Amino acid sequence: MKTFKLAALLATVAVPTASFATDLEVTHWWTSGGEAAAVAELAKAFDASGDKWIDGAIAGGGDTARPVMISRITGGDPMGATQFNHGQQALELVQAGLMLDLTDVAEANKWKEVINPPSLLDSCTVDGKIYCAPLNIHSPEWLWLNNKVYTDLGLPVPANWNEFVASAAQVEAAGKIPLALGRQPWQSNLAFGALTIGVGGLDLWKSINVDKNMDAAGGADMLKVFQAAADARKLAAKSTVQDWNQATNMVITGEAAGQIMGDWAQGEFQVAGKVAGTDYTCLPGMGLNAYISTGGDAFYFPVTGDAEKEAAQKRLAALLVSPAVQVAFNLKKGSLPIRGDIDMSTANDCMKKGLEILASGNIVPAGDQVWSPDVQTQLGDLQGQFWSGDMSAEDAQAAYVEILKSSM
Amino acid sequence: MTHSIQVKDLKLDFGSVSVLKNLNLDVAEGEFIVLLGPSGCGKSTLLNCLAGLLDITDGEIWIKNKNVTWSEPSDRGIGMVFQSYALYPQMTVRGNLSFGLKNAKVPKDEIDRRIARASEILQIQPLLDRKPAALSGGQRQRVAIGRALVRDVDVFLFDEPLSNLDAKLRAELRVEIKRLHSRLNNTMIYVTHDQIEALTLADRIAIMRGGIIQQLAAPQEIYNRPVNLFVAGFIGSPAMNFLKGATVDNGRAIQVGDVKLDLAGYDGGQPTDRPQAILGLRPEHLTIQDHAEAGHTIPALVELDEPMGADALVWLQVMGQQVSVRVPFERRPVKGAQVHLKVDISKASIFDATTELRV
Amino acid sequence: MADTVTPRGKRPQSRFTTNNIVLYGILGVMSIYYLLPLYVMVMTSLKDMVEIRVGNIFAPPVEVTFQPWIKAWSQACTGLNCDGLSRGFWNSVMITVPSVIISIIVASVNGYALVNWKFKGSEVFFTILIFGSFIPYQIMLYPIVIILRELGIYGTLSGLILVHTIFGMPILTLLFRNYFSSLPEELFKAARVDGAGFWGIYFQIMLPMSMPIFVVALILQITGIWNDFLFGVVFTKPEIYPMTVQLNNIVNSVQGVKEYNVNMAATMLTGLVPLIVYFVSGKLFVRGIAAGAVKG
Amino acid sequence: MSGQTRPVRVLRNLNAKIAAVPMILTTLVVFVGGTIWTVIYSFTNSKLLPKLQWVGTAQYERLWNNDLWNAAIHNLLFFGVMSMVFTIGIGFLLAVLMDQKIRFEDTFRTIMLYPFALSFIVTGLVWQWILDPGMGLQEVVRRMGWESFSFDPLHDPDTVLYGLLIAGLWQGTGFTMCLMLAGLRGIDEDIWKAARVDGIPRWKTYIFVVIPMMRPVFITTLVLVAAGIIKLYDLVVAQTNGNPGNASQMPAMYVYRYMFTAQNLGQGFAASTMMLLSVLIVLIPWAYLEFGGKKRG
Repeated sequence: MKTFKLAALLATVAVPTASFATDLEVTHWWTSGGEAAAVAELAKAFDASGDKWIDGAIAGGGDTARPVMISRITGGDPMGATQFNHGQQALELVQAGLMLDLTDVAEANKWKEVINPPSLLDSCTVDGKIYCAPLNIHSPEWLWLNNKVYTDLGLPVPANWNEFVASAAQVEAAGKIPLALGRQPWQSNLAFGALTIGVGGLDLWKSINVDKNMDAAGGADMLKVFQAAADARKLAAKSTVQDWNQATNMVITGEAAGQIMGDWAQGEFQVAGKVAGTDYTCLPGMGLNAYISTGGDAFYFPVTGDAEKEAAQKRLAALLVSPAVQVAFNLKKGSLPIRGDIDMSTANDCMKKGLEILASGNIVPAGDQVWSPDVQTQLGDLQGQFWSGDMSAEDAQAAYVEILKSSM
Repeated sequence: MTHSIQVKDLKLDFGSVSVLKNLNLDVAEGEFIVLLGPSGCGKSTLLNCLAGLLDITDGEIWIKNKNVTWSEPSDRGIGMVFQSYALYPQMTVRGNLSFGLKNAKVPKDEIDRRIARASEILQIQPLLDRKPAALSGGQRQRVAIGRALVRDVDVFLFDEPLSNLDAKLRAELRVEIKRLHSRLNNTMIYVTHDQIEALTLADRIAIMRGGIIQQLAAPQEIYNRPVNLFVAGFIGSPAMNFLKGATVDNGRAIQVGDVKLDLAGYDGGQPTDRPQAILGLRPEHLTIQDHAEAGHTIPALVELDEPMGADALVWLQVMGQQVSVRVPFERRPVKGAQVHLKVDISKASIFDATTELRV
Repeated sequence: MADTVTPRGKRPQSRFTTNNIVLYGILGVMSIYYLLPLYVMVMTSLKDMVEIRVGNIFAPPVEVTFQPWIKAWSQACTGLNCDGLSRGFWNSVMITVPSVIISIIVASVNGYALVNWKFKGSEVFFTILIFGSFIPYQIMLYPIVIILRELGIYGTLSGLILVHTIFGMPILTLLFRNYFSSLPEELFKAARVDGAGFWGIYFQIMLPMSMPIFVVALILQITGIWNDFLFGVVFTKPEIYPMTVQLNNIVNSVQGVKEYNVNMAATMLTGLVPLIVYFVSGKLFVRGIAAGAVKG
Repeated sequence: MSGQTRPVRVLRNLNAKIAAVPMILTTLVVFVGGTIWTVIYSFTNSKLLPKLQWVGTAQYERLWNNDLWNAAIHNLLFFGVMSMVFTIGIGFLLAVLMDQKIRFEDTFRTIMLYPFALSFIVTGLVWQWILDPGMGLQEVVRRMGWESFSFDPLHDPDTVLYGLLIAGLWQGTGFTMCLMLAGLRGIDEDIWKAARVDGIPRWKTYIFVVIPMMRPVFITTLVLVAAGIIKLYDLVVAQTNGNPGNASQMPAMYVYRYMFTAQNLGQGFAASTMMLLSVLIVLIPWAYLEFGGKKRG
């Protein structure tokens, strides 16, 4: 153990060490324009340190990529490093001893002190040991608006969800789709989550999702949220695209007025050359409650049994959390950094809003952190059905409570 | 005489169905045995067992005094000829003839010698480099026989070899097979459902039914003294006439309807009295005459006749039963005539109606 | 075998009978249905994005561009790799060739053994095999991962070949079994009397007679394995990912707007090998099926 | 080998048995073994990794109470029946047309068969696109002047399965046509002569004489088509991804989704087991008819 610690220490202290050159295959599902640009920053930094980043991108989102990753790890042919979302997705792999213990790297680089919010590191911790390197924070509760759509109609750009709904009829009358929505279940679930915080408020959200208060889930306040969602689905009725970034693109091109999507949508606006504040507007917490939840991505490092690889894995883990990489990556990705001690002054308007909220501490854990993938999937299925069908708010709420109860 | 083939207590079951039942067969060297029977009687199955193409359930098979029950087909010293010729379509005639020899690692010059001899015997020399598709049916079957011939074996197995040929070719090849047998003088087992082939070729015929050999005997014996009703009815064309009756007078006579026929001279000893007997009469052993002879004739009514070239088959009504008689064409009686049939009792067969056995 | 595929039925007397108009009318309409997607694919792949956005999908390109094809082949990105489909082409060849050959050999021997060398329980195995053809592949992923891991060939080319052989086995064995049982049994018997053994009969008698069915099997397997995405992505690693994985990456990794022209070009490039196989050997395919594949 | 002693049963035709080893291993280890493994773990609460923590039939109870699963089963049944009827119906009809001594038979056949060379993913994508209301068929017809024309099957829960059907038939009917054509050409010419002598109309001959004679072809086709339907996954994922709502969800998608996305292997395995069970229910009578009744004699 001692020698490993030493090696890790050496690796993190003396960064460009060509003598250590090792190939590491890294799998992830970041393939959209903004995502790919951000990954390139990681690869660049890793290659610059003398090792080699072998890119194993699998397109089609986490649902396509995760089976491949899990199969390869359990099949005994693991990659060097792999992306998972913060939370419980990789928990069992860690428990089965398939993931590399990064505690020494974390201690050497003082992760406990620099990583903010600390809950991110908690998601990586199993039995007091640290198994993943958090990379970024994504908050899903944002409303994205195309300014031009509103100025063309002579309307003020809405400042929150309520104003957005109020102006929707005029937008629709102009032949535009008020709300863009991709038809994958997780996107409906995300929109619903955003409405819960925006319309229902943070306390309601916390009591259901953190305190698991089922009375609140079945209560009248929550019904209002479902009714708001039922109204929202009418606004999105004409949006038939599948992928989130196709929906984002509808907003960018002015085909649609707005979209509820995570902060990663910003990367798409950026790639399209749009300027925050002028071309588009972003409203964290739907403009109603300036809270964000701290989902995001982390990298896990499967056990390979190869000392040389292991050393390289630890070098990569340290690198991902390092300040320079954090800045470069998150600026491209549009996500928030996982440490508060770095200079993000080049960030654009939207990202700055996020950074402010983050600094103010108005944060809640992400769905992936409080619910198992099983529950998340079922909620996604429910919302997918709700948003594209004519299920009543009452029925949907009943099913919602049922799913949450079944997990407890 | 040495045994060429011995089958001892052969049994073969397919699942719960018993196909061959405790079958015994002794074949002398050089003998020509025909297995004859209706389809499904087990004759081809028996041949396949002899060839080793079917695993038997119980019993033993000996060929040339060697127990070959579990030997590979190629190690049994047999050659086989199939109904569909079974020539390998992608090989030339020469390739077909030499395939088995090459498998047996026979030297090249020996192969050439044997092919030359076989093709000379069967007169297929001009065909040696052709593919089977370019041959006529008769030629194909010659090649198929040649394939057995080159193996230089003691036993030939024929599985309905002539069934796919037209009548004329069939007759030609039948003679050729007979000639082949007399020239080579090896043992031949020949399966057919055609009794003409059986009668013309066989030294002995084995008539089979239901997996059992009913009678194994020389053709004339089978023709004249069929062991039971089935054999009697199966052999002979046109088929034997059967008249229901009863043996009376301590077996000295047979009562058919209100006519009593004298049994003196019956080939088979004195039958005891049986209330249920069947009189078997071949059409060629009856003569039509216009007067009655007590104890030797039966009255009959002419119904119709079938001309058959030199002969004609006359169908008559005898006490409510159908009887056919073969007569020279020019001596056939007129339709509707009342005649008398003279019975040659020395060539008749009498069967017990319950056991169906000849008495 | 050729004589089994001549058309039957009455030859229409003249060219313009009502029957004929109806006959060719239906065939013509159906042909449009079958050709429409191909037409759309080709036309779209030759347009630039501007034209796609304004025009309709059935209109031919105003200005023909081969840029989408070039991009699909050698420039499209997945993550950091921007070398298009070209990367996967040779991988697909390397996966397809041995997988096709091995799966066909195994299945043809199976079919032959099932018809001519029945042993106790052989029909039971065959029934289970047919049952296997109904099992959705997704269900078997986990057990297969475990099997490959235990064999130590997870993530290797041999592992993938094994998987293709296993999942190709049911349908191929069915085809070969049906074909071999349509061959005269007496040929097999004659060869046994001639002293040929299991392999001797297979190679010298059966194989030379089985070209039609081998063509069918070849076509089915080339198509199936070349088009496979699931096994390719789950059971191998990036160095040997087949072309379909790149296709999925190109089609599914959206950089802003969907580049339909590149997607269509990529789709056709990926489908080119099986398409060529069909265009070239379609006639043999029907002939092979006619020659016994469908006789029960 | 000596001919006198009965060889040990197992060693008889040893080569044939050795040659069958791959098949035996595949059936026993992969199909039987994998199935049993799946069934066993369907009674556990395995999440991401298989673990033997028994939960009895809880996974099944949850499964049958799940709207998505029930919708998927319903969709599969509907799509399966439609697909089977139309694939075989159209395949047969086309084969009959192709069998009328037509000109350009090769061309027509190639046109009908080529979609079979393309993967379901490609098929799904292309048809998704053609059926897209914004730029596909509907838009083109509208631009030609028929403003009120509406054809948008993929975004209406009531019609989405027909949208899938259009794509599925496009891909599969050519192959079925080939099977049927092969079957038609295997029918004795004398049958046609006999039917004509008897004065039976052609369509009657097809229905009452030819189709019964083609029973083996229909069975083979049915097996192939049914196997494809139950496995249906790629096409739906590419074309509709189960949308709108659950209107085009399929059981195989549910299985995959719960095994990997939801990381609830137990639930996925329970769904797999139900699928396998339904396959068995269909296959066992067929296998019994096919192999149980007849014996070689």
